[in-house]
Amino acid sequence: MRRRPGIGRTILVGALIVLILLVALAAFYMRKPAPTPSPTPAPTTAPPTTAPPAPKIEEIVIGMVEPLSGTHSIFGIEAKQAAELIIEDINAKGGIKSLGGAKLKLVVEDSKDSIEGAKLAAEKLISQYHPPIIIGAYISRHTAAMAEVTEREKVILVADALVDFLSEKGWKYFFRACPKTSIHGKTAMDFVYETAQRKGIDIKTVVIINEDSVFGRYTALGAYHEALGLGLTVLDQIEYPYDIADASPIVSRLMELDPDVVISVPYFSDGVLIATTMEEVGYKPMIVAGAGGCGYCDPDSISAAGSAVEGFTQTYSYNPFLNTPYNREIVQKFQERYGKLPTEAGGIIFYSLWTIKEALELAGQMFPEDPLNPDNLRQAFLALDITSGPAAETYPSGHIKFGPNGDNIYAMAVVLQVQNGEPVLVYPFEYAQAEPIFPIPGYKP
Amino acid sequence: MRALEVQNLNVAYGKVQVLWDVSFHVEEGESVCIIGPNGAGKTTTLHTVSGILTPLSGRITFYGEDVTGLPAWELAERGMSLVPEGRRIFPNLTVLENLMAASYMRRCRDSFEENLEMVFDLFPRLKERRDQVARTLSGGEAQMLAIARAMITNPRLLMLDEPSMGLAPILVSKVFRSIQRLRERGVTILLVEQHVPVALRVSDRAYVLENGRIVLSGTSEEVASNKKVREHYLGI
Amino acid sequence: MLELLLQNLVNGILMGCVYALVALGLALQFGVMDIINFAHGEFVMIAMYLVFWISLYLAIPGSLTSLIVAPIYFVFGLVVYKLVIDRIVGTYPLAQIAATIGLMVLLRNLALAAWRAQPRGLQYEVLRGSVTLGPVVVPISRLTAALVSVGTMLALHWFLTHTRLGLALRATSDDMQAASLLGINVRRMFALAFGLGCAIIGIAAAFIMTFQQVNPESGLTWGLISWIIVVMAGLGGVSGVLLSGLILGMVEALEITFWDPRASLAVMYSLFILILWVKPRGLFGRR
Amino acid sequence: MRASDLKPIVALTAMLAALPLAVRMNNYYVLLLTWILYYSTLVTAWNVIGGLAGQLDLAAASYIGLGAYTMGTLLTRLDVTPWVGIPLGGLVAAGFAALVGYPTFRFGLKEAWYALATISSVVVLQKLFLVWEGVGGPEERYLPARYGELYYLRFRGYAPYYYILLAVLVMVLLLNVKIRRSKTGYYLLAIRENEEAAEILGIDVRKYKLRALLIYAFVTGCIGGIFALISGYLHPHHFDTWTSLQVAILGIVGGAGVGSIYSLPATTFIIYSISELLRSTLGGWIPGIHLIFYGVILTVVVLLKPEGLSETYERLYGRIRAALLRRRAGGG
Repeated sequence: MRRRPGIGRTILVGALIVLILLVALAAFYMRKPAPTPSPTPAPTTAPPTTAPPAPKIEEIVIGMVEPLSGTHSIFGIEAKQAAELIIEDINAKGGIKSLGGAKLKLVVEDSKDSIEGAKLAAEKLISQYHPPIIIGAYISRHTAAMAEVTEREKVILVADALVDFLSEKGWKYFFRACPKTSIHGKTAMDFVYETAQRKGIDIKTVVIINEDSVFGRYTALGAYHEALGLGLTVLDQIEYPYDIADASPIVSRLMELDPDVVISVPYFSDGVLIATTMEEVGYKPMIVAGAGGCGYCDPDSISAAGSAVEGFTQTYSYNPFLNTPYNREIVQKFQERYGKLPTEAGGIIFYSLWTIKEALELAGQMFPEDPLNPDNLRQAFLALDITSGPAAETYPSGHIKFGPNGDNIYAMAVVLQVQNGEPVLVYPFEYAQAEPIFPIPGYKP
Repeated sequence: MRALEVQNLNVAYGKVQVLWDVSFHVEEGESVCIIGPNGAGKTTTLHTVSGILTPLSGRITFYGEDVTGLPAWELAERGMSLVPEGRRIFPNLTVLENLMAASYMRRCRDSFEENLEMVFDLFPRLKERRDQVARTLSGGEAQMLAIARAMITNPRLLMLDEPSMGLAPILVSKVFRSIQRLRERGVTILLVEQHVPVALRVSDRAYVLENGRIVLSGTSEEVASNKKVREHYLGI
Repeated sequence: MLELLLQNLVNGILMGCVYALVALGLALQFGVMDIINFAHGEFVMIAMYLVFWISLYLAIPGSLTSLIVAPIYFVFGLVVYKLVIDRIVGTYPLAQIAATIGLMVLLRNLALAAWRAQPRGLQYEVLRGSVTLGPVVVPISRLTAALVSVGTMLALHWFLTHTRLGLALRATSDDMQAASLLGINVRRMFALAFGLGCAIIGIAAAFIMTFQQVNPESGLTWGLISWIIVVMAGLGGVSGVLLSGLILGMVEALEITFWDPRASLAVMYSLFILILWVKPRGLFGRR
Repeated sequence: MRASDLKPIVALTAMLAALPLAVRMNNYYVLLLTWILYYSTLVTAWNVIGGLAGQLDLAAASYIGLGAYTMGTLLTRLDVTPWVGIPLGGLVAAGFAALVGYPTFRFGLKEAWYALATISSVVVLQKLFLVWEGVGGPEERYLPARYGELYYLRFRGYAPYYYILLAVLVMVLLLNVKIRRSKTGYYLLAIRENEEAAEILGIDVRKYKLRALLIYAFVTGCIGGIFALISGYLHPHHFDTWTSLQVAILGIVGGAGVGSIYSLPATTFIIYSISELLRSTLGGWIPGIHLIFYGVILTVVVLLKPEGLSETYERLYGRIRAALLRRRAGGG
């Protein structure tokens, strides 16, 4: 038969291919027991041996992964700018003093706005620069993808993503200074409730509207549970896609439900769309309280929506108007260099990087023989209790202490309100710059 | 004056040559027909003359001007008008819109009203159906519209490709009666037709095209009396 | 519930008119040149940015910029036609699709590089407020956009049926070769159709910007909506496009009223597949 | 199948199998290579529909997402091993492909409608999975972190995935060669050249196009399952239009269906590397430069070299070979 030799050859070649693959796999696993290059010591640092004289560390690489391209690049780029500024500032102020004034070096990688990219970026940072600490990646699912890498390589991950579940995964080397989403939702609800009580106004009903990402949903859930806890009636929770072309169906629905309070978790442009549509159709509830770090009170939103967002509030993880010496200084520097006010994305980086600095400082004191060992570094993070200094001065509650899950126990969000076209701090009341306006202008009972 | 002069035309589709050294001419005011069997290259000849196809070699002169290789729309602007095989009226336009679209060229805009009257006079049927969408016309009406559309452009040479194709015998004679009337008005006509007896009746001279070559030419009477033509095309 | 339905239906009709105008440019190009421009949505997005900047720098309301943007975009259309479309028209269909997809990727990311992902919206606009008609509140900006859409469509319809140039365009769309035999320069008609299609996008963009914002990703949504309308309308002329737009707007409104606002795009595209399935020549198509 | 078809495959396999060792198993490079291999596999599979059948399919992300969700849901809910879940995912993807392909493959329907229907399907599925809380919803669903167990096919490093993908690539390459030599392959090429003529010759256009589509969708669905294993979770963002576009762009630029099948992995390798290089060097100044690059290269190639780059490679290869031979001749 003609075909016989052909089939024989196919089998032969197939077997050959399988063999090659097996050899390659075997080679991979043979290498496995051999010690993988320890991720901790930076190439510039001396090997962390048991040698009694403390190793001289000159430079510590801080890795950063942010979405620098794609839809979320608007946040990533600001985070990168903020990080460059702070690293400069830390170095100018003497670096890590307990490590003999070691300087910090920032290496930024683009997450390409995708999970593959975030993972790739983390691998690249670790294999090329061996940073002991990585900060990033703003988007929660990118952060989660990255955490898989950092946990494996034992690199501390300081997250600037807000979604709750990141701290519920049992990750060992994970820390987050910023308030998580449910705190944002809760803060928005608390603010409305307490303000109403102060003004002696009775509120009963709430409608929560949120964009449909996991971020929007967790924030909304925080507000939802708080509303139930405060004895309010939640009439409905409406989810919508963040890229809606037209907000009028949502506003129509709100008008029909006619709640006292609207808690809104906008993404970005949807917030402006909702506000302008409300103004157009002449509908205003007692208050529209935004939750979740970006939306109604961003400088861009105010300029795009104009009077439509007057009186709207929004929770933030950072307050650019916080009246402390360091915050004033850094906001001014940021404005001078980049020509705009730092918002959420930059602010989180401000205090997260200073927290990292404090942790390194503490590690130098606690473990002078091997401060950059991941487990030692982790101990230092857990032992932190920051109530003063730049980190505290830029953090809403002025207090950072990590719990066992890596979240800040004293996490807090602040509420800004648009008053006369400017965002001002109205909550917590003890820090407030101005009395909240309630109900908002244009409200008709 | 010579309206059209075609010299040594060679045309190919890809690698297949279909016309070999084709030469013929049409005098102003004359009516000439090209006859021949199916697949002889008659339509190809008209397509090449009207600029839809580009020849491999050869020369096409139109009223003394070399127009070889010009695109169809430029030739139309110079007064060449082809009524293509299968009519090709614009199906989604009304009869009147079909005629108006034909007066797009600047040089026939001013005479549009006049020409419109002329074609409605020639084809009163079209006048009745002026607001009807063209795709609802019958075959004969569509052929009349196609000719009328060509007439709107003030042609200095009117080329007709198989006007009798797909028409019932009564309609064929109707169409040829209108061609005859055009001829009487002094329109220069180049006709390609399989229906040889009627074609010879409405033309002054004739060419016979076989297998891509001109095999015979002369006045219509001469061609009609040729023995081979009588046997093959006239069936006598 | 009835009031909400009524309100949403009115919104749907108004948005439907705007959708139809956005799709009209694509429908014109498709009808005349038999080419699907995948970058259509990106054209809309770039036009919206143009409206934003012109309105910002000249300090005029977005609706007025249509007078400037439409001619600019007409020229833009001619340039794109000369550079890209002219080379691919009438070639292998895959090449046509691929080239316009390349254009789409290019424009979207150029916009991202130039303007970042930040949404931009216009603040100053004369068309504000709303009128109340019984239980229904109609925002003036959307009402104007819908009226302008219908007006533009009527104007285009008049142009296509009552001018020689318009007739020549339609003739080209019906039968390219026959048109060229009547002295119509087909390539010039293509360029004209492409330019006109873009000018219509310019008008649409100006009025969309009175109530919408733009970011580099907005193109995808507008593109998909336009494609659905073109498929639905088939080669049904201006009225087919308008009707298809209205149907789409109302389907969206009904979906939002009775199901989940998050699924509206999914429902719209399912409609698209359904039409391809049962009536591939479109609901109003003739050929 | 002939020996001449197999020789390059063996050579390619050996070369690719050695690559991770060449970069000394550095995690970053292995992961980078894994992504390159992932796209190579997708593009080579795409060749069946995009190259041989000449249909511009933009639904790659739909099939990937469906494959990922099928495998992942079975794994997380019912503890079904990926060994079963991956082929099941391929079947689901093929079923969905038939649903979109059947109406649009009728004879004479415009190619553009198919392209539009497929890219729309990605968005539809993304939105539907966002709403469908049962398996989707906006929250990420993580796969069990049972690393190193063959039952779960989860590994901490990337090399195992690299070799799994390599095995898939080899299979897809063989599949391509096999189809091209078969009756189906000849019919597909005939349809691609001239659908009308093929129809007149009595070829059932819809049947063969559908056959190509089903094969392609099945393979892509399987790759989607592997993708979910690598990324470790499920999310509606797996339905990503950019993935679809990227696959089609690489396929067109690589000259799918025209030249040698090896041009596709080669093109993927080159373009992905260049875009990664562009991003890491210029990405700081111009965000998204690597994406602009994709747009430019596609437009330029389609306008100037509509048959893709495969011929260019062949000429280059010929020239290099000639130069080498000359040198050897000169030296010896």
